[in-house]
Amino acid sequence: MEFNLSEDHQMLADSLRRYLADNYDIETRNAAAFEAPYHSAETWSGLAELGVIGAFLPEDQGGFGGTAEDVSVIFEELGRALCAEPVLGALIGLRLLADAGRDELAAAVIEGRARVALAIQEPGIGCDLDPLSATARKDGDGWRLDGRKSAIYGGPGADHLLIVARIGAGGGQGGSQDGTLGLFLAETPALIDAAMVDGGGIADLAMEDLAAECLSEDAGAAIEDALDLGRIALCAEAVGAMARLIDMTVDYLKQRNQFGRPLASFQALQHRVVDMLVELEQARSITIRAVADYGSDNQARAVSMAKNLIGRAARHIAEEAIQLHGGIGMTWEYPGSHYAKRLVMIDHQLGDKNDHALRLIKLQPRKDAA
Amino acid sequence: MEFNLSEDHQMLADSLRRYLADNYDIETRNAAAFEAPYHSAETWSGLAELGVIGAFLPEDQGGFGGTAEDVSVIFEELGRALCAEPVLGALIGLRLLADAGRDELAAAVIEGRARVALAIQEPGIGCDLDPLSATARKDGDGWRLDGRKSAIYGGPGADHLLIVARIGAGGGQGGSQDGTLGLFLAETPALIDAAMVDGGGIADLAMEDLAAECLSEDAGAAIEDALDLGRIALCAEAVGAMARLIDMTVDYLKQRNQFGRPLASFQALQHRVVDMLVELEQARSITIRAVADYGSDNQARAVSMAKNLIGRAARHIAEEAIQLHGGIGMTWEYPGSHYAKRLVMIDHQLGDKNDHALRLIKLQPRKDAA
Amino acid sequence: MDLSFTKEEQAFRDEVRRFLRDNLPREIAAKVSAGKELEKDEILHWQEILNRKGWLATTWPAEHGGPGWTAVERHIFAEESARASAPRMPPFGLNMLGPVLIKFGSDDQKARILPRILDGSDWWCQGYSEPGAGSDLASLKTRAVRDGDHYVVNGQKTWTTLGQHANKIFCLVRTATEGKPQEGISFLLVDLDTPGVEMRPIRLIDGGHEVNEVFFTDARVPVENLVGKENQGWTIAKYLLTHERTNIAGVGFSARDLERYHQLAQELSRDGQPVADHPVYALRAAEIEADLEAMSITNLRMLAQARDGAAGGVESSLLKLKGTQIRQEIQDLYRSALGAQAAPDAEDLSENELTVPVDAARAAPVYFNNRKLSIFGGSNEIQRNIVAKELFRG
Amino acid sequence: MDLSFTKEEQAFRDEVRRFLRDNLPREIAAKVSAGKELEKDEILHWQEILNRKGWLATTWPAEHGGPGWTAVERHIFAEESARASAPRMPPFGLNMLGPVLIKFGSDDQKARILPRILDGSDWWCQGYSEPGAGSDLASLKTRAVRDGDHYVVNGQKTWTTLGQHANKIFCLVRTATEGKPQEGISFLLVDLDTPGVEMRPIRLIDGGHEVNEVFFTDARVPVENLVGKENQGWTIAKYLLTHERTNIAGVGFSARDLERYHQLAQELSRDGQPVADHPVYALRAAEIEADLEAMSITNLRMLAQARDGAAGGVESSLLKLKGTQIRQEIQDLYRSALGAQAAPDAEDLSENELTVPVDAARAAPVYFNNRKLSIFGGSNEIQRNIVAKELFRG
Repeated sequence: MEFNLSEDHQMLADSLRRYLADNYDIETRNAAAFEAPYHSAETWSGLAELGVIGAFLPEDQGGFGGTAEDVSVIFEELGRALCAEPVLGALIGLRLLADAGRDELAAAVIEGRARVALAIQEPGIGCDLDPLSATARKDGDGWRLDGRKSAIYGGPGADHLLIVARIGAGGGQGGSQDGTLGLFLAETPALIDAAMVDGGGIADLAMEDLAAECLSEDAGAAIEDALDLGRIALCAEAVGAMARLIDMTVDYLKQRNQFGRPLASFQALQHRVVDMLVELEQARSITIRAVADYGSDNQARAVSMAKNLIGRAARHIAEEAIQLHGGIGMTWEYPGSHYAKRLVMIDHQLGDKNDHALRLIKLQPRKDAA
Repeated sequence: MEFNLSEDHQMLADSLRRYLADNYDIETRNAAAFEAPYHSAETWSGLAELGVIGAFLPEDQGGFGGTAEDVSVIFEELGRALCAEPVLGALIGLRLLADAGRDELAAAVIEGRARVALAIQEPGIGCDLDPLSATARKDGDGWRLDGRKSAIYGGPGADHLLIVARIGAGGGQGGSQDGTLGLFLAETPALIDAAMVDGGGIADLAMEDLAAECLSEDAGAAIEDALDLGRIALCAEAVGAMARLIDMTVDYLKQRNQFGRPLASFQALQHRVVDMLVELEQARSITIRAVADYGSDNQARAVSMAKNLIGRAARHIAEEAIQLHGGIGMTWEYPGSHYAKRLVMIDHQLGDKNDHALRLIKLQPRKDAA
Repeated sequence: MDLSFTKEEQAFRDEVRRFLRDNLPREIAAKVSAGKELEKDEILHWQEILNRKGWLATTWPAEHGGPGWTAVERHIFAEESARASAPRMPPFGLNMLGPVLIKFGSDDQKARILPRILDGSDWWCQGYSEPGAGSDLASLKTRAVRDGDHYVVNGQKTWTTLGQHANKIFCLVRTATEGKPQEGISFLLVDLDTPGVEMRPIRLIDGGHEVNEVFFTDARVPVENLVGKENQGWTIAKYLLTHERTNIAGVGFSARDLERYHQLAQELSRDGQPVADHPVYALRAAEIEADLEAMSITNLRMLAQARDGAAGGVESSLLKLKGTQIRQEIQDLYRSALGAQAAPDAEDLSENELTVPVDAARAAPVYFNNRKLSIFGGSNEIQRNIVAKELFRG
Repeated sequence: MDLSFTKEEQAFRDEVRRFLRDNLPREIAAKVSAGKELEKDEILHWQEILNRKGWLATTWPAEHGGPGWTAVERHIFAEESARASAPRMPPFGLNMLGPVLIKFGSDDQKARILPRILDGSDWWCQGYSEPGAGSDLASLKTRAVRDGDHYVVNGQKTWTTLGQHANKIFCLVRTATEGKPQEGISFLLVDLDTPGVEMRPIRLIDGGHEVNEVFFTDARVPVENLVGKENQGWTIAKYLLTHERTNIAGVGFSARDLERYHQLAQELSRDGQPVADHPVYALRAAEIEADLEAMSITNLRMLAQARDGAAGGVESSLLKLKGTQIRQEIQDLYRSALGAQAAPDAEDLSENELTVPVDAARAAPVYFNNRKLSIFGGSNEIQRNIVAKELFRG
């Protein structure tokens, strides 16, 4: 039983933290996060050089890491610095690319020479993939795709798009779907780009006869796996952001006076901060559980527990932080407001707390682990 | 728009409050509430003499009231005094008795000469009556009943039992049931008596070939009506008990010192009491809505809203009151603990907050009332 | 006990509805419904329509150009306006300065200022809060020093809502430093084009510009712009705070928002079923609906108390506390219902690029913007303090 | 990062399980599982079994008869014991007085008292709290005045858990009234059969008798019953409070209770479907399960910190805060699941009159009894104060 980071992970965390502290203050962040292409090419190269992208793949796939712990160590630091770069999209895309044996393209992504994103979600999808309805059909040697994709994280400016579409399906959203989930690769077609409310790029894609290459005709399990790793990344990111936001709140309460005494001396406020701290510790713990169980029989259960708990905790901490800051917490200029926004909006990615509660209910209870 | 009590209702409330203050302190209450027959014959006569039972019926049925407001005025006072007498059972039973035209027996109940209770619930029933499975079949001139009844409020010591059983059903709990709900009357057979955890009498009944007289072969609507009125009674009772418990909590915090200053001066505790007060005002308001809508198209919706909101508010107030009192709130000797128990357990009667939330979801949204 | 409105009140409600149906410009209602900021012209347009009808200054007595409504009529008007997505009229001139002048102002001030509020010649904004003071008015630092027939004002105000549209500001300023901190405060009217007055925008969490900072550097303000007596400002501020405020619970807004939620929940699907049928959402919506129904009765109860002259500051604190919680809960529910579709910033997308109803596209920014409800205008912590003070008195 | 237990620790867990399976009397486990109070004999019976195995005084070093376990082993033992519904051993002699004597006691006290704790000759109870003092130890009033080679004790203690079974009590008493209030406190051992000592039962909210009041009237206590030095009691009390307390989060109990809930939810129906399939219950159970899973990791993290010598008082406050909340939530869920069937007092019914599983029949009293978790042993408000003090330090 060991909860301290290994020396290697500690070094990774330290160097990433240092890099972001030196090169990525909130003004840099906001300048990049809200204007097309919704990220900074410079920061992106910096992260790639640090080995952040490569850490998402194991050595036999050309990376230098690849465990869920590598992912969580990195994302906790990204969260602490409120990094809005398209790392989530790269993580999920890269894993699927590597699984499909596209080593050369994967290497380019790792080195920051190319960016990849995943088009999987469709409007109205939480975390259940059964209702996905975009379709793929053979066309000579290649394939043609039809349907609407949305929530393509890191889509704006991505060089390559991985697209999930159903092969051999009757089509039509709503019921249970036939066929398999195929994974396709395309040079990025014209996307509908937007900033996310909390910064960073997102895109939609309307596909009509879109030509694409098929990487796998039955990628359902690989996709679930990559998404679960993405969920772990989001949880770790939330933990980093929550920790930082609580620190900011404590600092603010200490330094700000009202009615002639520091806000920090008001017991009602103190107790609320303590409850935020309790939620943070719980969030950290459940993320540890999800990291530990990634790749095990308990993966889906642990990941959904984490995503559910963190969805609740992140909203609670974000709302309390704004409230305890008072007016200043409502301003764009104060960094805390952007942390709060990120923490609320993180629940909108890869299935929210309710989606994951329902997934939990459907899963079998865990066999006694001890 | 008028929220003050009418003069008549104010007099009724005052006289009942005075009677209970003079004759029903917490020792008297607890001595009666936890030992068979789980109520006090003397208090019961006193309440009947005051006209409390008669107020549940309109004049044309031999009473002197009969509106939902009569019921709520009385139950709020009963709640304030934590009255554990079997008034709820009498209310529901009496309404059904009167609906069935049993004026003579109804008169005896009003005058306190007889007590009646209703056997309707069965183990595993929330507030949906469809799964009721006790059955009735004709046997010569009379009827025979079979099945298990539970949660007969005020059952212990009741002289007459109204029993609900299904006529013409296939039987078997679980699916949707055929047939109608019949209402039957019997001299009270042997019951399985118990105190309720929070005081007062409750009983179960195992029926095997139980002979009974049929009052109505299709009483479904009348039963729902009587139950909704019972729910309003419980809501009003909760409002009275909450108001009293909050008063007790405020008094305690004012008078008790810790770390050299009154507990009432601790801001964290103050804010929690304010939140209790907010819940009380909300509970009072939703009860007013349910009272006003009793008998209208919106009855079921308003009653379920009230029962749901009050289930949540009552638990919150009860738990906070215990917590804010500290150790003393945990003792049997302190009256507040019994108020807290009643407030928590009230949600277990006539459908709890979850049952009523589901009922609300099934009901059509309300037409614009304005 | 009687929940119903009188026949006259019901007829009044019908009249208000008809008026709104016939006169509220559709484009304006659509923007309000989608949570978009209105242009100044749009607000003034609606103001003019209301003023022409005589329904603008709802709290003013008839002699000053108000409609002479009862508290109940004001409530009905506010509720219907919210439900119809009419713009909320900025309260600074109409509901704050107006009543203050009517009670504390000189005849000259009343004659000079009130008509210009009504006809839109002046747009007033509020200079109460200061950086580092928040809800603690007693600690305010902006100084006004008498110099001949002027005050010389130095200091800074903040959270000045819609100040960018205003040409005038009413301020609390410190005119004495001796004695209790509350006793040295005065209520002063300032032209925003006075030299030495500068307004700067504050961008809020959702990116919108609705509040501002105002800086005063040796700004010279004529003494006739003092309202009431010198050092009487605390009394005026308290009058404003405890003055019966229509619609403080925002029940009308919450009702409209919840209606919009129900509509959205029918239109949106999640994992192949309508969000409306999703048990988690259905349960939460049902409970919020019960809370709101209770709130609307609580609101009427307090309104009846106000009508009967029995309402105090505690009631409006309770209304604000729970009213803002419910409104924020609804907006959380609304945002949540959109799932992944809440993420894109609608400003970057055209209508035909949206995958959600136009009205819903700004759900997340609206949710963030409305975190202000429990902070501005006396935070919910301050409201709890006010209630606790009364509750634990003696 | 590594969540797994070592091979040795896993082997130890297996050994504990085997031991519990083979040695825990079934009737005793059944009573514990149903939330019933145990008789003194039953507790002593289990104590004897544990003592024979050498597993009784889990926190004592081997030289005094403890098993010499690591923090992790103690955790495993506590978790398995809770899961198996083994009685929770009263901590007063074993986990409180024992460690105090080992650290502060004289050799004579150790030799005389420790063995009698192990073999059950003495049952100790605790005299800390006083009426009107609650968690505020500095204000305690029970006086011990030196008179020759005795202290004369006067005052009153309360919330003395299981005092009815005890023959001895350890008390905090005031031995000096000058200086800071904390500085005049001493730690004193008292025979309960000393003339002038009287114990009276306190009945708790659920009707049960587990705590007591103790009255001291001119009770003469030999000076050799003083532990440590006179006026050193505050140091000892703090040692006890911050001393690593195994299982303060009660994760094992919560896990057992949640398992029982899931079983019950399968067996019970509500409106024609199993409670387990009822969306409201299923959702809440799932979220509580996530909370508990997180808590169990939080517990292990703090345990690893303790193992590595880095844990402080804040950690145990956090564990107690959230641990008790989760446990109380589970008991609320359990009680709620019974619907109307939670109402009858099971004491009045025989087993064949019950319509719910025997284990569930006392759900409501158990829920009420466990409101104590967030009050006794330092209320959750006190725990929040402790954490806040650390958090807002400097």
